[in-house]
Amino acid sequence: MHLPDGIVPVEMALAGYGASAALAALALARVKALPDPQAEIPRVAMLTTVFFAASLVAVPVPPVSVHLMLGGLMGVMLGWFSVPAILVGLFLQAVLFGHGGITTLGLNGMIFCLPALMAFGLWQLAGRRWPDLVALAAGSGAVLMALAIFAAIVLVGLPVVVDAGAERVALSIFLIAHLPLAMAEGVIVMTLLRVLRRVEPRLLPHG
Amino acid sequence: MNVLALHKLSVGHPGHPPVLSGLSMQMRAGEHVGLVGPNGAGKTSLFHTIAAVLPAQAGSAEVRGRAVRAGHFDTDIALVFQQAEDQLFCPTLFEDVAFGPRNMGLPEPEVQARVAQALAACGLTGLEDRPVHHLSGGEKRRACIAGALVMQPALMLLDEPSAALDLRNRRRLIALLAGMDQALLIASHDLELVLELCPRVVLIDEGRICADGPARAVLGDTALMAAHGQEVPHSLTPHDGTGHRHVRSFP
Amino acid sequence: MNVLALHKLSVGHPGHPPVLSGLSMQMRAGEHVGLVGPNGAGKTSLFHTIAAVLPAQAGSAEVRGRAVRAGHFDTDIALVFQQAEDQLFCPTLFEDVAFGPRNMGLPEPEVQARVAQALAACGLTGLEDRPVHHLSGGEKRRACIAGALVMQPALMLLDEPSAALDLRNRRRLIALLAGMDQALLIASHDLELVLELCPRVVLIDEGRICADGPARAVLGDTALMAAHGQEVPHSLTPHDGTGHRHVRSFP
Amino acid sequence: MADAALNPRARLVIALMLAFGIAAVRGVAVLPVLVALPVLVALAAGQARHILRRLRGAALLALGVVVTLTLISGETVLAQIGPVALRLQGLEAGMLIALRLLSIVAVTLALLAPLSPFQLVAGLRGMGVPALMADLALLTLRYLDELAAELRRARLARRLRGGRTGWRALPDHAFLLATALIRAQARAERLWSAMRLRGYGSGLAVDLAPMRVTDWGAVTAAIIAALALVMLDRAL
Ligand SMILES: Nc1ncnc2c1ncn2[C@@H]1O[C@H](COP(=O)(O)OP(=O)(O)OP(=O)(O)O)[C@@H](O)[C@H]1O
Ligand SMILES: Nc1ncnc2c1ncn2[C@@H]1O[C@H](COP(=O)(O)OP(=O)(O)OP(=O)(O)O)[C@@H](O)[C@H]1O
Ligand SMILES: [Mg+2]
Ligand SMILES: [Mg+2]
Repeated sequence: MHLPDGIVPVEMALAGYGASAALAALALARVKALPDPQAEIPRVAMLTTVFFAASLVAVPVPPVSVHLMLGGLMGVMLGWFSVPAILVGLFLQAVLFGHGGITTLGLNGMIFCLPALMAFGLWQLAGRRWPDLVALAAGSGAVLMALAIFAAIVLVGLPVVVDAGAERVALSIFLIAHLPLAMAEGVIVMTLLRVLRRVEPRLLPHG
Repeated sequence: MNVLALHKLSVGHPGHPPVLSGLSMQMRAGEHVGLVGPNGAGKTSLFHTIAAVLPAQAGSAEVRGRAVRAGHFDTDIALVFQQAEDQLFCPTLFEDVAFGPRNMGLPEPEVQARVAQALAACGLTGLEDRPVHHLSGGEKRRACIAGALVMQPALMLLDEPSAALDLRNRRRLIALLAGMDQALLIASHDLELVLELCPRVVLIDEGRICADGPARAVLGDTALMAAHGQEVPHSLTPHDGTGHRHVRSFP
Repeated sequence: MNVLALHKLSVGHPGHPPVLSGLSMQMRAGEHVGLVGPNGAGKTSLFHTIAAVLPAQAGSAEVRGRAVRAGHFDTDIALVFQQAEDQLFCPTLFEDVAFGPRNMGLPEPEVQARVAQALAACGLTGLEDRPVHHLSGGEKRRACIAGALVMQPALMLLDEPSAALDLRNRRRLIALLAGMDQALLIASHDLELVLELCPRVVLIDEGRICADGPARAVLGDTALMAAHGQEVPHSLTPHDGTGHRHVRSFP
Repeated sequence: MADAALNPRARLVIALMLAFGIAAVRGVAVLPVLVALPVLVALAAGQARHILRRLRGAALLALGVVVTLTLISGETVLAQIGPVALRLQGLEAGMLIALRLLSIVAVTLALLAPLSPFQLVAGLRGMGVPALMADLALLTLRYLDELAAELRRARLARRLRGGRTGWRALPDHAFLLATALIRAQARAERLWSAMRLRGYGSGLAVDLAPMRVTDWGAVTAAIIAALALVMLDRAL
C-alpha cells in the first residue's frame, strides 16, 4: 500500500519529506542513546530485508497493490530502530523496483513508521502481560492505522475534479480489500513472537 | 532388486556445464558403498540429483525401480546434507527429528518412540528441547543424522557424515551405520571411515567414475589414489608408531 | 610478549550457564597450539570469546597485551568459522577475500597482490569470479581460510580447518600453516593434523582445561584420551598395515 | 559513454531534482515533455530496454488510475457505453497522474538501477544520509540472498522429509517463516561479526568518487531542466 509517485501535489510530497526527516532525526537520537547500537545492526538489517522483500510479492489491485506491510512487526521487534529501517526499505523498493515512489518517500515513511511506533508503544505498555493478544492487536492495528493515514493523504491530495462521493466509494473498496491483510499480519506477528519466546527470548523486545 | 540404478546419468547445475556425465552404477538393497573423490568432484551434486533436489542433465536415476524426477521427493531416500545447517529447520531438536515421522502420519506414541531411539543412537538424549541453532557443530551434524535415521529409509545418502564429529562420536556413528541393513551411500574424505564401513568404493574425478570395486583394492592402490589427489589411508600403510611417515609429494 | 593470555576466563552464551570456566593459558608470538576436546566442549565458544564475538562471562582475555572487549573487533585476530557459510558474504570469491585488505585501507594494487597470493596459497586461483554460494564444500572452507590469511593477523583462530577438505588440500593446508610464523590456535578433531602442526596441545572437556603440554605427550596418553572421549591418533599407535587395529571400547 | 561514469551522488541528486520537477506539473499542456524527458534520460543512460521491462508494474498502476478516474469523475461525458459513462475531466486528471508517475519511475530507474549496491550506498553517504542508515541499506541488500536461501533451504529440507504440499501446508508455512527469520537473524549476527573481524568499521570502505566537472554539469543541467519544466507548466 505504497503511495506512488505523481498522485499527490508536490507540496504534500515535500511536507512528507520534512515530517519523515524529523521523525528519523528523533528516532536516530533515541537509538544513539542505547548502550550498544552497533550490536543491533545485523538484526535490524535482517528485518529490513524482510520488510523490503515482503512488498515484492504484490498483487496489483489498481490504483494500488495489496501485499504484506509488516509495519507492526517492525515496530514490535525493533522499537525506534524501525524508523530508519522502514525508510531504508522504502527507498530501496522505490529505487530498485519502482515500487512506491521517490517523491512520495516521505509520505510513505509516515504511512509505515507511525503505525510501527504505535505497535511499539502498545507492546511496551502491555506486551509482557498479554503477549498473544497484544501481538495480534499490534500486527492488525498497524495495518488499519496505515490504511487510515493513507486514506487521509489520498483524500486531501487527489485533484478537485474527482467527485467526492465516487472517491469515497473507491476508497472503501480499497479499505475492505485490505481487511484480510490486517488479520494475516496480526497472526504473523503472534506466531513469530510465540516461536521467539520459546526458542530465542534474547531476541524478544522485552528479554 | 536394485535399490539404486544410474543409467548414463549427467549431473550438473542449471546454466553450467555438467559436473559429472555418463555415470552408470547399481546398488543392491542393503549394500554399503563409499563415494570418494577430491573437492569439487561432484559428490554433493550427485547426491542432490539422486534425492530429486537437482534435475538430471541427461540419463536417468532410479530408486527401487522408480525413476527420480526433480521436485518429486520420496521418503524412501534420506539425504544428510554436507552443511548441517541446511537441514535443520524446526525450532527445537525434538521437533526437528519428529518432523519426518509425523508427516508420514505415524501415531504420536510411535513417533515419540522412534525419535527417542534415533536420538539415543546419535548420542543426543537430553538435548531434546534445545533450539537447533544453539547446538555445537558436532551436535548439529548428529541431529541431521538422527533426522534421517528416524525415517527408516531404504537408501540413505550421507554427505560427509563424520565431519565435525569428535572421535568418540565418529566411532559411535561407525558402529551405528555398520549395523544398519538399509543401503548406504557415503561420500567422505574420511577414508578410514569408508574403509571400515564400505566393502565397495566408487572413486569419482574429472567428471566420471574412475574406479568402482572392493574398498581395499581401490583405496589401497597408491598410484590410482595419487593420480586423483587422494592418499592411501593410514591403516593400509605400514608404519612404526613414532608419528613419522612417508609423506608423498603432490602437484 | 604473549600474543594471547587468558586469566580465569569463563566462556558461555548469554542466558545459559558457562560452558568453560576458570581458563588460564598463554600463547607466545608465533606459537602453534592445538585445541582438542569432544563435541560441545566449548572450542567454538572459546574462539568466539577471544575474537570479541561473545562477551566473556568472567575473567579476561588479552591479545598482544590489550584486553578483549566484546563488540570491539581487532584485525590482529583472524577467525576462521566452523561453518564456512557464516563467513562468506561478498558476491564473488575475489571480493570476499579482498574485503579485509580493502577495509584496512590498503592501496588497490597491494590488495590485488595480497588476494592473488592468498588464493594461490589456498589453491583457489581461477575461481576468482565464482559466486561464493556456487562453491563446493571444500572450496568454501578454503575461501574462508584465504579471507583470514590475507589479513596477515598476529593470531589466527582456526575452527576445524580441515573439515570438508580432500586429502590433497588437507596436505596443502598443513604445509601452508606449518610455514606460517604467526601464532595459530587450531581447534580440530583431526588429531593427525594437530600432531603435525602443533608442538603443544591443550585438551578441554567438562568445562576446564584437562591437559596442556607437548602434543606427543597429551595425544599419546591413552588413558587421558580415552577418559575424554578421544582416541590416540593412528600415527602414534603401531599397526601392521592390514587395516586391522586395536579398537578400544568406549562408554 | 560519459553518462555511464556519472558519480552515484550526482545520479541521486539528478533523480530527485527531475522527479520533483515532474511531480510539480499541474497542467496537461506540458504532458509531451513528460514523455520526452524520461526517454531522453533513458537513451542517455543507455538503459532503454532494461527500463521498459521494469516499468510493467508502474504501467499497470497508471492504467488503473486512468480507467478509474475516467469512469468516476467529471461532468463532461465523452461517451456513453450502456450504463458506463466516460468523462473528460476524469480522463485528463488520470492522464496527468499516470504520466507523472510513469515518467518519474522511468527517470529514477534509468539513473539509479545501473548502480551496484555499493555505489548506491556510497551515493547515499555522499548526500549526508546517516552512516547507520547507509549501513542498513548495504546489509539489507546483502541479506536478501541470505534470507531467500534460508527460506529455500528450510522448504527443501521440509519437503525431503515428507512435508505436505498445497493448502494443507499453509500453517506449516507461517511457522517456517518464523523459524527461518529467527535463524536468519542468528546468521546475520555471525556474518556481521565476520565482517567486523575483517576490519569493517562504521562507514564504508569504498571511496566516495569525487564530483567531477561532468557531474556538476549534469546536476546543473538537471536543476535547470526541472525549473524550466515547472515554469513552463505555470506559464501555459
Ligand atoms: N550452485 C552451484 N552452481 C554452479 N556450480 C556449482 C554449484 N554448486 C557447486 N558447483 C560446482 O560444481 C562442482 C561440484 O561441486 P560439489 O559440491 O558437487 O562437489 P563435492 O564433490 O561435493 O566437493 P566437496 O568435497 O568439496 O564437498 C564444483 O566445481 C562446484 O564449484
Ligand atoms: N548460541 C548458543 N546458545 C546456547 N548454547 C549454545 C549456543 N551455541 C552452543 N551452545 C552450547 O554450548 C556448548 C559448547 O558449544 P561449542 O559450539 O563451543 O562446542 P565445540 O567444542 O565447538 O563443539 P564441536 O566440536 O561440536 O564444534 C554446547 O553444549 C552447545 O550446545
Ligand atoms: Mg560436497
Ligand atoms: Mg565447534
